[in-house]
Amino acid sequence: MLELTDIEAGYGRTQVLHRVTVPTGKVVAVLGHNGAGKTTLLRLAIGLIKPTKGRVFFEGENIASLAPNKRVARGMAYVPQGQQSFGQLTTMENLQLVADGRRRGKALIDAQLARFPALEKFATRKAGLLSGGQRQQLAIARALITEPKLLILDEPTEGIQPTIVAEIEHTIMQLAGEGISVLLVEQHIGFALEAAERYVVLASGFVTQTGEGGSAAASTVRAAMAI
Amino acid sequence: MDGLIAPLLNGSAQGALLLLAALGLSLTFGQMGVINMAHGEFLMIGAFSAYLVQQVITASGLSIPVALPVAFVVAGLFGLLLEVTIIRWMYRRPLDTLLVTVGVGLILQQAALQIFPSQGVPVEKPRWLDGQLTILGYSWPMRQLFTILLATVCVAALSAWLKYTSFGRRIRATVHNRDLAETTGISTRGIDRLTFFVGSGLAGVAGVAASLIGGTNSQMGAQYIIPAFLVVAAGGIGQLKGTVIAAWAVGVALAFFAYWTTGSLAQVLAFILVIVFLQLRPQGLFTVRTRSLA
Amino acid sequence: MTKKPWISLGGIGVFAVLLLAVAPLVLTDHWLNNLGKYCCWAIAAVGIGLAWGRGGMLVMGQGVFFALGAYAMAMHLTLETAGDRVPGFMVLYDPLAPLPMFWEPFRSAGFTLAAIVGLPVVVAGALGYALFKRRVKGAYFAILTQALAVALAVLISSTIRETGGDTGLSDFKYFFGFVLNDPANRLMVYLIAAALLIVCLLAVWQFYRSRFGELLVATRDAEERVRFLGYDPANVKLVAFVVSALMASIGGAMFVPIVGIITPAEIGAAASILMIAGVALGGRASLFGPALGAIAVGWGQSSLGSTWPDGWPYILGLLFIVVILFLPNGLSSLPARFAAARRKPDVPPTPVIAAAELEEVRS
Amino acid sequence: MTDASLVVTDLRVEFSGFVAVGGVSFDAHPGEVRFLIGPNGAGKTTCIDAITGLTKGTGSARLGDTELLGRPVHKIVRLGVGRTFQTASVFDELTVLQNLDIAAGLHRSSVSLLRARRGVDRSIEQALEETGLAGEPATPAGILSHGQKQWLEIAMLLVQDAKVLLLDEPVAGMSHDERTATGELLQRIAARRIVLVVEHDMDFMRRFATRVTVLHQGRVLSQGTVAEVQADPQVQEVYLGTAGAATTAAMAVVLERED
Amino acid sequence: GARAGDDAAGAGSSAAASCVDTSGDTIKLGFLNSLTGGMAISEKTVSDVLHMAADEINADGGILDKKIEYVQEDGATDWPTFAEKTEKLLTQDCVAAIFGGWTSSSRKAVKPVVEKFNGLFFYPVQYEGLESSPNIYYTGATTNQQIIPAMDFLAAEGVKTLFLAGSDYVFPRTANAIIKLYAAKLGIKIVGEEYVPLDKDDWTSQVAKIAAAKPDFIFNTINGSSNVGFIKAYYDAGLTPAKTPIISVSIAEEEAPAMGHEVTGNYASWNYFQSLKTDTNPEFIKNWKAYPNSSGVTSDPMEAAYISLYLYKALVEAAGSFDVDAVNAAAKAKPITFDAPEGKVTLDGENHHISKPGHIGRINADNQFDIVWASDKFIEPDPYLEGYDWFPADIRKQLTDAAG
Ligand SMILES: Nc1ncnc2c1ncn2[C@@H]1O[C@H](COP(=O)(O)OP(=O)(O)OP(=O)(O)O)[C@@H](O)[C@H]1O
Ligand SMILES: Nc1ncnc2c1ncn2[C@@H]1O[C@H](COP(=O)(O)OP(=O)(O)OP(=O)(O)O)[C@@H](O)[C@H]1O
Ligand SMILES: [Mg+2]
Ligand SMILES: [Mg+2]
Repeated sequence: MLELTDIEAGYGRTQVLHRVTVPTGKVVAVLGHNGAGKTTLLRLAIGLIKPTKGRVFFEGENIASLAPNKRVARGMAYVPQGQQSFGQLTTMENLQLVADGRRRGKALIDAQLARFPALEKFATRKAGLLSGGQRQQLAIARALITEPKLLILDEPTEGIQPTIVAEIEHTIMQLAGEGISVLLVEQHIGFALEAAERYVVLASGFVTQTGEGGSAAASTVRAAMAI
Repeated sequence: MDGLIAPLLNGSAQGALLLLAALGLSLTFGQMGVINMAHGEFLMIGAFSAYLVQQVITASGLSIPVALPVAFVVAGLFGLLLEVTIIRWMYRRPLDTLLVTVGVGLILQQAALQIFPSQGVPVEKPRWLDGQLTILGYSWPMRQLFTILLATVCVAALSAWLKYTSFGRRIRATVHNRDLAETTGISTRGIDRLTFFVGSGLAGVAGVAASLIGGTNSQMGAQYIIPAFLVVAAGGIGQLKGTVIAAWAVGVALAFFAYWTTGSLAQVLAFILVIVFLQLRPQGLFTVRTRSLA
Repeated sequence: MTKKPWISLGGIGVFAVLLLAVAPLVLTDHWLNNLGKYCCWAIAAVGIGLAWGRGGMLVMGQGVFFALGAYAMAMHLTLETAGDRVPGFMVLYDPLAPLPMFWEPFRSAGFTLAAIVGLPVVVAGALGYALFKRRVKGAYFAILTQALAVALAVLISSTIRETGGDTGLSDFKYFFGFVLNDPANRLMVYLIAAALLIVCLLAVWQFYRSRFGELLVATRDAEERVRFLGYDPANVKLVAFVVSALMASIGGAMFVPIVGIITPAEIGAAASILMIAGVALGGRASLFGPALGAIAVGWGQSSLGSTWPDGWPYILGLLFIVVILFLPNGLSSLPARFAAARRKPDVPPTPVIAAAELEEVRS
Repeated sequence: MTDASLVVTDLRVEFSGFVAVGGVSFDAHPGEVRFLIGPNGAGKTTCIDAITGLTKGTGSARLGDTELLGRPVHKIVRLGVGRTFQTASVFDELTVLQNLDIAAGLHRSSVSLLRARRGVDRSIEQALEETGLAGEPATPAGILSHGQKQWLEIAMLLVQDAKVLLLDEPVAGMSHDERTATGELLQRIAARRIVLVVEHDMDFMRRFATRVTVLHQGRVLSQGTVAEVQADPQVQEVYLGTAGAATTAAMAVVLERED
Repeated sequence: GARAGDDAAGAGSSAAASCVDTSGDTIKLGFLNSLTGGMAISEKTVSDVLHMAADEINADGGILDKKIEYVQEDGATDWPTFAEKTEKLLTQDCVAAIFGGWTSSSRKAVKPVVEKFNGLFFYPVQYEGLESSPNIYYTGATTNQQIIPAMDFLAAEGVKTLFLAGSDYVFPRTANAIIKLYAAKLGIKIVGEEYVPLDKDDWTSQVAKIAAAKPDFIFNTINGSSNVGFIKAYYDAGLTPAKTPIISVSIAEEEAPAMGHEVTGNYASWNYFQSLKTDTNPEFIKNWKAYPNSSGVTSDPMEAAYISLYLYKALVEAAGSFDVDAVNAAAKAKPITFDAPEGKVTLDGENHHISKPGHIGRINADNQFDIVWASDKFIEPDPYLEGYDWFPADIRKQLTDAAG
């Protein structure tokens, strides 16, 4: 699906990622401490920053030069870190934004509203006025509406109440089951590994460990990540 | 009584012209956050295109109707050019666009001065705009009515465009958070170009109207830019209805001040008025609530 | 935020020597006089650098404060020249009417000097307080100040008997008792202007390295956040704004004896923007940038303006475009850039400012 | 250093008709790490907003015997009430050190503001140490990672030595060990200060909360020790989750986070 | 340096010794016009016509056998710049004389400088008078050569009520002050007075007032493109030359075209019109039409600029020297006269103005002027209106004192 090979990238003159290769797989978890470079890696995957070196392939095609919106058109979806949504638009407008021009757009929106009741409740409120968690739910809903082939999630459960965390985690499993691939950054190692087919651990921009997912891996990973 | 009606009409006409000038800004400035100081020069471009059209279509009855769309496209294309060459690099620092476009304005002015007769060119008003229409005992100059009509049409068209197509939404999303918009599948570049094209095009239309009211020369743009910005600001950024009301209010205020005081004092008072108003309502007439810091 | 304050202090020293010692020796009277004029703009520019570069307040109406100083000075010199007669330009409109009330106090040199310092402080203080307390910022602030400048220019142009209107005030014979035509005195006037510029530079130098300087930058980047550190951003901005207004006023005051005429054209939109041009060119946030930039623009106007008048607007226009586009931090950022290429990497400036500014423009 | 407590009584916040917080009362004392939990949109952040003067609230919030409500933001801060934000916000342009120095500045005289900074205050060095930012003093805050920013925010509270720390999801996006470190840091701080934490990480709560208040739809749903709160069926219902498809997954998560 | 009261204090006696170089076979002259900014609209052609005159003079031998080598400077519509450039031309380029300026403000900015350095300035535009300087020669009309003839014309037309419309700066204000004085004498009633800033085109509100006042005539001292707005508003308001004609003092062959047909039928008071039948006019027009990037039409300010160079030539040749004092002496010695496109003009050596014929023209369909009135003889320049008893002596005195 998505191949990231020997990636070098950074901001301005700051190099953040060093020869990072992400294993391919249905659900891939990216783990690491603060500042390890996880977000950077995902931003690169969706095209917000360009690699200085390395291969970025999607469905066997080189997409290194594609703009993010083109990548979305090809079936990638991205949920950024930090509850980002369009504050000036209402919750509903946020959803319509992505639904626009899609067949069954309406149905897709309803599906998500059903999944996240809070959004239904505050459909007409400006997203900027929503609570943090509500915004995060909104962000995920936006991503799902695009019916992606690849879902890129940067700490999706951050700031969300446990019941819904469970809901989201459940959803991710479900989607994976339906054959959608997922690139996941998640601090809850347990869940991440449980969901993941493969995982990679980053430390200050270097890959320190990769391996098969599954709860079994937890202990080795913790060891790798222990401060 | 006469001291009320006459200024009211003149004011509405002036307001309409102001509105036309401000309409484009309410897109490029209000929606996109670009402070385009060359907007006045785009207006000038519109006026000159009206003149050029008249060189081809000499029947002035026909030329103006033709000139309107032409001016829209020509000015729009200049705007587009500006966007793709310069503005596109500046979205991350809106205040700087102000300075860059000041430079653009200077260049356009000088170019116009050298290309066209320095004294300016005549834009012949169509005969069907001659004379006045007498409604309820007051004679209303056709030209003023035309300006008002034109403004109304443009506002209607623009608001429809923003309301009934998804563009309005996309523009706002793009401005609010480019990266997020991009990753949401919006072609932010496309949106930018389109918005800027339309915004500048509207300036062109305003130019045609202006060419029928004042002189058509290299300096004409300068006198509209500041008032236009004030109007957009007073209306509340990104608030079309606000812009409309503000423009009308400023126009009428100008007219009344001019009627009761002198032409110069009117300018001053009108400015002061807006400034004081913005003092009282810093966010303009209509405001978007945001959750502070969020 | 100047990394190495003492170096920049040395820089000011060198600058002082150039302006005060070298220039008078090498330049002809004419060019020295012009340099004096540029210095006046530079003084205003230094203030803009403080308010805009560090404070993020794009002050597009510095003409207003430039005017306050300039007209205060001009009124005094006019009266000094006219002696006990009513100034010539007033006679025609109403030969018998006395001097307008507000002119009277400007007979006194002391009052005039006080006004040059006091007026901008009071006006900027009141204006700034009103605007900042109401959280007027970003584009709004820029446009408002610009509008003020335009309004004032129109007002002056239209009050011919009171202010000389669009013709302005000119033809001054004396400067606080010194004969302006005497070359020695002209040199003195120049030296005063140059010295004042140095003083202003020293002032902002201290500002920048002070904690206030950092606080100012913080306020620029995240005004709301500053509140949660227990400061009132309004006050922080107010200080910067008032200081910049004061500098503009001083620049204006010196402009009058040096150039010998002040008119509304020097305070309207165009003039106010030209001041900004210098600052942008030199580097808004740097110490020397604004001053050097202003001098450069002034010089360009004088020399290029005459060798190729038709071309000057193009050059000036391109200047704006190229500098802002490629050197957001002005020419003075060039050395730093080269150095940085080797030094340990840091952030690209643009994305970071973004958020704050965008906020400003939208809200 | 302070024995005054933060007492919130019948706090109400409305937004044009919508009641975000409808009569919430709780108190927090020095020496305890008080948690404020509840579903998304329950009104936790709004409570903090109201206490810190960011949004208008009615009712009362007193620190010792000084009323906080109705004062301008910066005055409240000067009374010793500090907070962090759910979406970390620091001064991107300034270095970590400068960020802290400004935070430390509010007790300085306006004259000393005009003087340059010489050396680094003791308090700042300490804060850097405690928050593990000691390595980064010269880094522009703008390029810190998400979690690093949150630590910087806590550090800023420390140097401005706030009597009350209101922390809105301080460990969001931190790795397990980092959470532990942060939690221990909070416990240390709490010895001498009032610490109020909003969090969704139950594991984190279990390990560091002394007392917990649960909000739901703008009202207090339950109060007490961690055990009590967890046992409360209502809380499980609306927040922790019991019934429904989620259970297994949720439980799995909760369990695995136990260690 | 010198303090007030020292002998140095006597008006700028420290005039630097002129650095004009007359040794070579060329002589440097300075042209000072706004080529950028608002006034470029009007001043560009003046600068062009100056160049043309210089070329002509050079073509037949130059001045005292020295070819003119001109330095063009840009006043940039900024009065301090006019002052700066004047100083530059005099002290850096060492020109023998400077030609140009348009607005009174620009002239007032130049005046102290030329006086200080004892240079020469030739000013080609009609102005409000009440001024004279040993260092300035005025080839445009002063009030008694344009305003007063216009008023006489109105009186002859039997006008009873007059409305004054002008741009808000010194010329219109002063002109109107004088008009009011004279109108009182002529028994013409001033029924209104309106001003609009130079750079504003919208006159609708003011024209509404004019329409309400229903004057017999409108006296228009508006300058620049603001005129276009005025005429269009006038036309819209249903005012017509038949009922409420306008007489302008700043609308000439150059400006009229920009106003299209809407200005047709109104009047203007000038000394020169392109349609004038004189021996030299046809050639002037021919040369101008042939001149590169010419606007094709000639106007009064252009003609005044054109002859200013010839006036200088005549003066220098009379003096036999380029020295300023010599030139001024020659001006006084015997009256200088020569054939200008407007007719045979004579310089008044005392006040440095020239005699001019008064003309009123009416704008026709192709934006040219049909001459409808002419003064019976050339009008002697009288800047301080000494020959007019209705002008209060005390004002005159105060003005001369203030100036002196
Ligand atoms: N805009 C930027 N410019 C320069 N450097 C940056 C920028 N953003 C992040 N960095 C640097 O890149 C490194 C990795 O940041 P990143 O956000 O990818 O970390 P992360 O693994 O996502 O951390 P967290 O778990 O806290 O989100 C950080 O050390 C940070 O300093
Ligand atoms: N300015 C506002 N205008 C209107 N509604 C608002 C505003 N601010 C908050 N709200 C609403 O108030 C409710 C409480 O918001 P709040 O942010 O306090 O929730 P929270 O407890 O912090 O949730 P989370 O855990 O997701 O951060 C939400 O439904 C939100 O939509
Ligand atoms: Mg991250
Ligand atoms: Mg919250």
